[in-house]
Amino acid sequence: MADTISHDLIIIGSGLAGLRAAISAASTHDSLNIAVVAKVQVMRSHSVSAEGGTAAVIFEEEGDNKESHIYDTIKGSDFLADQDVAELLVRSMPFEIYQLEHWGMPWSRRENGRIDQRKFGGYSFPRATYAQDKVGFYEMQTLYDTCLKYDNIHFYNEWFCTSILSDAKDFRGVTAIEMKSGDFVKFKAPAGIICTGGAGRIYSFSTYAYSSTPDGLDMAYRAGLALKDMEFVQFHPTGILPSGILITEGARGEGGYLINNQGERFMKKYAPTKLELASRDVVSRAMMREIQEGRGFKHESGVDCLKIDLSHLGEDNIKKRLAGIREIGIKFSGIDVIEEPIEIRPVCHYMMGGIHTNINGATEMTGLWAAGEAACNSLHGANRLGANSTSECLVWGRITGRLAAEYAVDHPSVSSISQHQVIEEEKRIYDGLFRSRGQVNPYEIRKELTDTMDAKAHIFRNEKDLAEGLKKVRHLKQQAWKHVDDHAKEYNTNFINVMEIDSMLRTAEIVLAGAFNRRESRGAHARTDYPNRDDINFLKHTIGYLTTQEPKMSWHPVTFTRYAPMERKY
Amino acid sequence: MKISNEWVNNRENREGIKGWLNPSRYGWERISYWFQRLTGVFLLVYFIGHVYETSSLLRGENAWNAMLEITQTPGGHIFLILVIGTSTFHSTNGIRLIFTHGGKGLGNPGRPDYPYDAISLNYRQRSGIWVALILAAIAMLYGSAVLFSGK
Amino acid sequence: MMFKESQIMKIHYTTGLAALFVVAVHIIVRLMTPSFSLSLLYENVINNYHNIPYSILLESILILIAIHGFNGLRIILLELRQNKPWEDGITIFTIAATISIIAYGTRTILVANWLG
Amino acid sequence: MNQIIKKIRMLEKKNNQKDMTKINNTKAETSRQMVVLNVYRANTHRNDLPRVEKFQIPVQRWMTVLDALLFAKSYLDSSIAIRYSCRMASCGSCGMKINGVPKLACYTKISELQGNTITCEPLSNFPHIRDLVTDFSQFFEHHKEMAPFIHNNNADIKDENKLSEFKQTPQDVDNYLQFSYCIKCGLCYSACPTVATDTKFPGPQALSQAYRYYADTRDDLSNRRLNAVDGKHGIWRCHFAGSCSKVCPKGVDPALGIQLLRGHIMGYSRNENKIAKLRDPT
Ligand SMILES: Cc1cc2nc3c(=O)[nH]c(=O)nc-3n(C[C@H](O)[C@H](O)[C@H](O)COP(=O)(O)OP(=O)(O)OC[C@H]3O[C@@H](n4cnc5c(N)ncnc54)[C@H](O)[C@@H]3O)c2cc1C
Ligand code: HEM
Ligand code: SF4
Ligand code: F3S
Ligand code: FES
Repeated sequence: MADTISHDLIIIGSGLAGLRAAISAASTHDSLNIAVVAKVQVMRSHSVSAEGGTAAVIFEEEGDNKESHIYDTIKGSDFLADQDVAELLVRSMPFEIYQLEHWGMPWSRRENGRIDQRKFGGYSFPRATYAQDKVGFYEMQTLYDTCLKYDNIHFYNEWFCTSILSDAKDFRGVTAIEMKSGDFVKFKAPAGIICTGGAGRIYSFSTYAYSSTPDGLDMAYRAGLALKDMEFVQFHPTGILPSGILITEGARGEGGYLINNQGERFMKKYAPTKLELASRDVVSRAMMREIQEGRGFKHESGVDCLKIDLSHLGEDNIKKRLAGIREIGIKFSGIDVIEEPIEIRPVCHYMMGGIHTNINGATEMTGLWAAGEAACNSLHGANRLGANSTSECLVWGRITGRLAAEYAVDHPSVSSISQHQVIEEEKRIYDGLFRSRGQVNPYEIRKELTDTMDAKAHIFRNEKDLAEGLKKVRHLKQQAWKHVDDHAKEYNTNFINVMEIDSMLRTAEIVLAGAFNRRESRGAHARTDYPNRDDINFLKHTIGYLTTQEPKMSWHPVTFTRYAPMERKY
Repeated sequence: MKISNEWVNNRENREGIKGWLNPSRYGWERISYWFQRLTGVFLLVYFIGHVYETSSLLRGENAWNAMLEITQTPGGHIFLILVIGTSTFHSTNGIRLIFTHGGKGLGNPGRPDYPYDAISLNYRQRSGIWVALILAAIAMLYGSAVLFSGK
Repeated sequence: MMFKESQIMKIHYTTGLAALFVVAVHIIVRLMTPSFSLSLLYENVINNYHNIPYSILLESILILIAIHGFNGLRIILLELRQNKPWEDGITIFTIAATISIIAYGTRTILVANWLG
Repeated sequence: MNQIIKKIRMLEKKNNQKDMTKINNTKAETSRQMVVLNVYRANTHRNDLPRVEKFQIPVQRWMTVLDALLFAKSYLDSSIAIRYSCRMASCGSCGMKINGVPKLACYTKISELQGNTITCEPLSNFPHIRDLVTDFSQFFEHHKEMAPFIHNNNADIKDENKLSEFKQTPQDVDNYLQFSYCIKCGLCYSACPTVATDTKFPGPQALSQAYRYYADTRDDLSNRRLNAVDGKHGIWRCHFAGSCSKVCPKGVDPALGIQLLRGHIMGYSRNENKIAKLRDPT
């Protein structure tokens, strides 16, 4: 029988959200015994790849104001954001910037010693706080290092969580596999926070780390929790070919041009005032139009693309503010952005949807919270603004960390966990996957799945594609692919991959189902067969629950405070 | 926590002495490190031998001359030339190291540009190592001139 | 602990530099004697020892190099293996070896000085 | 707009003329169709005897060693154990010895390597787990021993209504910024000759982090940081072999950090009062 590890609070995932939550919980109560469990070594989470900036209003004396940040966020979301949530983000953010600064964050500075900010898409004021172009990396490092100050935070490096244990609707813990030894164990805790990040690896061409698979979302989904707004997948305008590695929006924030094969800054046709700095959905759609209308370049890998030109920014500026981009260009594309434009193409970048939570990050399960990209507290609505996501991770990391810590103090010991659930889970993963006898190579299935998503649920969608996509995914689920070739216990990444693929299939299905049901175009979700926004029928969130058959879909209202929906123009 | 820590520790996988003895993969500073160590130990051995050698003075002229015999052979000469060379290298390079170990002559930290060539491994260090090697060679040439002609 | 490692290393560097200096003087003195092989004659050598400043020079070379050299050896041995008996052993060995070689060399200098 | 067209045309021409092997201006590239990938295989827990397995990998110009390994894992032998995540040299997962030298797999293009065989082995100086995967616990422990965080009574903001930052000019930042590039990939630790035998030596990564926080004007632990590394197996066991800086993929230059920190211990470099001031909140 699986060993049990007890903690007061267990945080699953160690990205920005997870680490921020850990610090927040640890400083709420120093007697709390906190576990941070992640399937990678904790400081290697996907958040290290974030490049461009973190949004916050800190220069009110220079004309910025919180009201404007709130409105920009809501407008960016195509009015699907919960407005009280956007307000909470904006009001909490300045604190986070300064707190990180006090913990050692190397923010880029102005000559007078103050923190600097840069322009970002969709904002009416330059408010992306940055540290060169390695913002996420430095934030992760600062938070990780600060965590080391607290003796009551225990890191579990490379422990893969497989399921949530619950008692009726109360959180009890999780089951996990220690990758190093292959042992299956259960974690027992009265409180938990899911911070497992995004799921962008369900697309082939994606900016995400390989570890960004939806197993965290799927865990919640299997535990009976709802996934919300999953059809909203953000495509970032500038990913390099063929790897999909990101060129940050900061590159356009600093003044980069997008050009087509006529050498034209085509964005002036689509967003005359903001040009390249319109919100991402707008820019990505414009780019796909250009490509579809034959004004794209051909990359040597055979894919159509456009280019981003930074050469006019000057060597000094690039080396100082976009050094990482230059490095990526030279290394992965063979192009020095100081000298010539670099080939780029819209690329899967962010999941607006996630585990359904309320404004405080609480899920439908008592004792369980969710924060960061895995959660959908409806901050981003139908489209996230760049630099708002790291902000979200920080703010809700802090909020959920504190709330979960307080809850854990009030509910010290957990009554025993249901053995039945543990045995069921063991059956699911060991009998169902590990010892299963499929013939099809799971990696082929993964490739087919991600290619299907790229083809059928990309920037422009339509009923036919989505229906075909759904059919294809359901077909893939049925295929005899479930098996693990690697029979060793220790560090079995093959087994982990197969569990990830299992979760990817279920998550892809709900993305497609949500997109199929939403017969309108809103934010990142653009239906060619329903090109307009339809506030009468669809100004509401999609909700999906797992059933043994198809996902059960329903709707959830949007919270409004002060801002009435209106047409979006950039 | 203590689920499976014991077994991994039983194989440290340290490179061990091999790591000291194979300086070829990492550039000149690594070779300098290896050479400084080698010459240091060599000189220490020589030094102990030398103190013993001089002590033969006390056992009278014959003992002294017997000792001298050993060094007056071609083999002994080559050994002495090696001592001259190694001590020259060790001292010259040693002076460079005394500076660099205190961070002098390395340059200031800043924002390295891709491709990142470490500034601490700059031309000054490399020329320092070369100077030490060349001085050692000159000293050895001079030494052999004296030794092999002095007879 | 008696010394901080930084203090030991400062001693290491100073003894190294000082040794270089005195060895240089030693060699220059040697070079001033007419011929190399002549300088090694028993009488000449013994005579040198009668020269008090020169004996002091030799003694300081002895002390400096002994300290520097055995501390160097200590460093290497410390890096080789890490456990308490070994490390304590090294400390004792280093001190003992330094003292003995100094004592042994000093004996030569003193006795040679006294030798006719 | 015409200017841009001209520029692009010009560049395209230039590109076409460029020899394919010269596209990467830092290192010569070689192009081939197939390479042989030698992968070190062993499961230390099972006491497996180490063996080397060969895989034939079709290559494309942009392929990295990580791509090649993942190709092998997906289609040739799915039991290869390997650690990876970001594939863009920012997470630090994929350190391994490639042709004998510690490198990041995702940051080493096949075209940069000479010859038709590529050999991948686990990092040395880390306890081995399986195949290319090693155990980083001790390495992280060393990092933690350096107290790698800002120590300052004002580090936690107490009055949320009076928000303000410590003032640091860009020059102040540059003093430590380089050392905070570190992605904890462990390549330096694997290359250092002292780490090869000294199990208590913190290693270049940890020591350079000690300098990173020492040099940060927001930190007030100054002398205590110096004393903390001044032990028998501390900073003095670095002999400036420089291998750490040689292999570091991120330009951290740990050797520089270590020597600078030592300069402060020896008193070569003055430790003037450097604590940054909080800006007056307005
Ligand atoms: C290339 C790129 C650049 C970006 N740039 C910006 C930017 O400039 N500004 C901005 O605001 N946002 C940016 N974003 C978005 C932002 O980085 C992410 O949304 C954010 O980092 C997500 O953080 P997180 O803490 O929610 O999750 P992550 O950092 O993704 O962490 C997820 C964690 O969960 C763990 N985990 C997952 N599954 C399991 C499991 N089954 N068991 C155990 N652990 C598990 C993982 O190991 C990991 O530790 C960018 C995103 C990308 C892809
Ligand atoms: C002539 C007699 C000398 C002997 C027997 C001797 C011996 C040694 C030994 C055994 C080492 C250890 C090697 C190591 O740590 O890697 C060493 C290191 C060193 N020596 Fe010498 N040495 C001598 C002269 C000198 C001189 C004249 C100098 C300088 C002017 C010098 C400077 C150094 C330095 C800087 C080190 C390096 C210490 C380190 O790497 O931490 N030595 N020496
Ligand atoms: S200093 Fe460089 S080589 Fe060492 S761990 Fe950090 S990034 Fe890696
Ligand atoms: S390789 Fe090791 S010896 Fe010093 S300079 Fe780097 S830490
Ligand atoms: S995979 Fe992240 S550094 Fe290579």
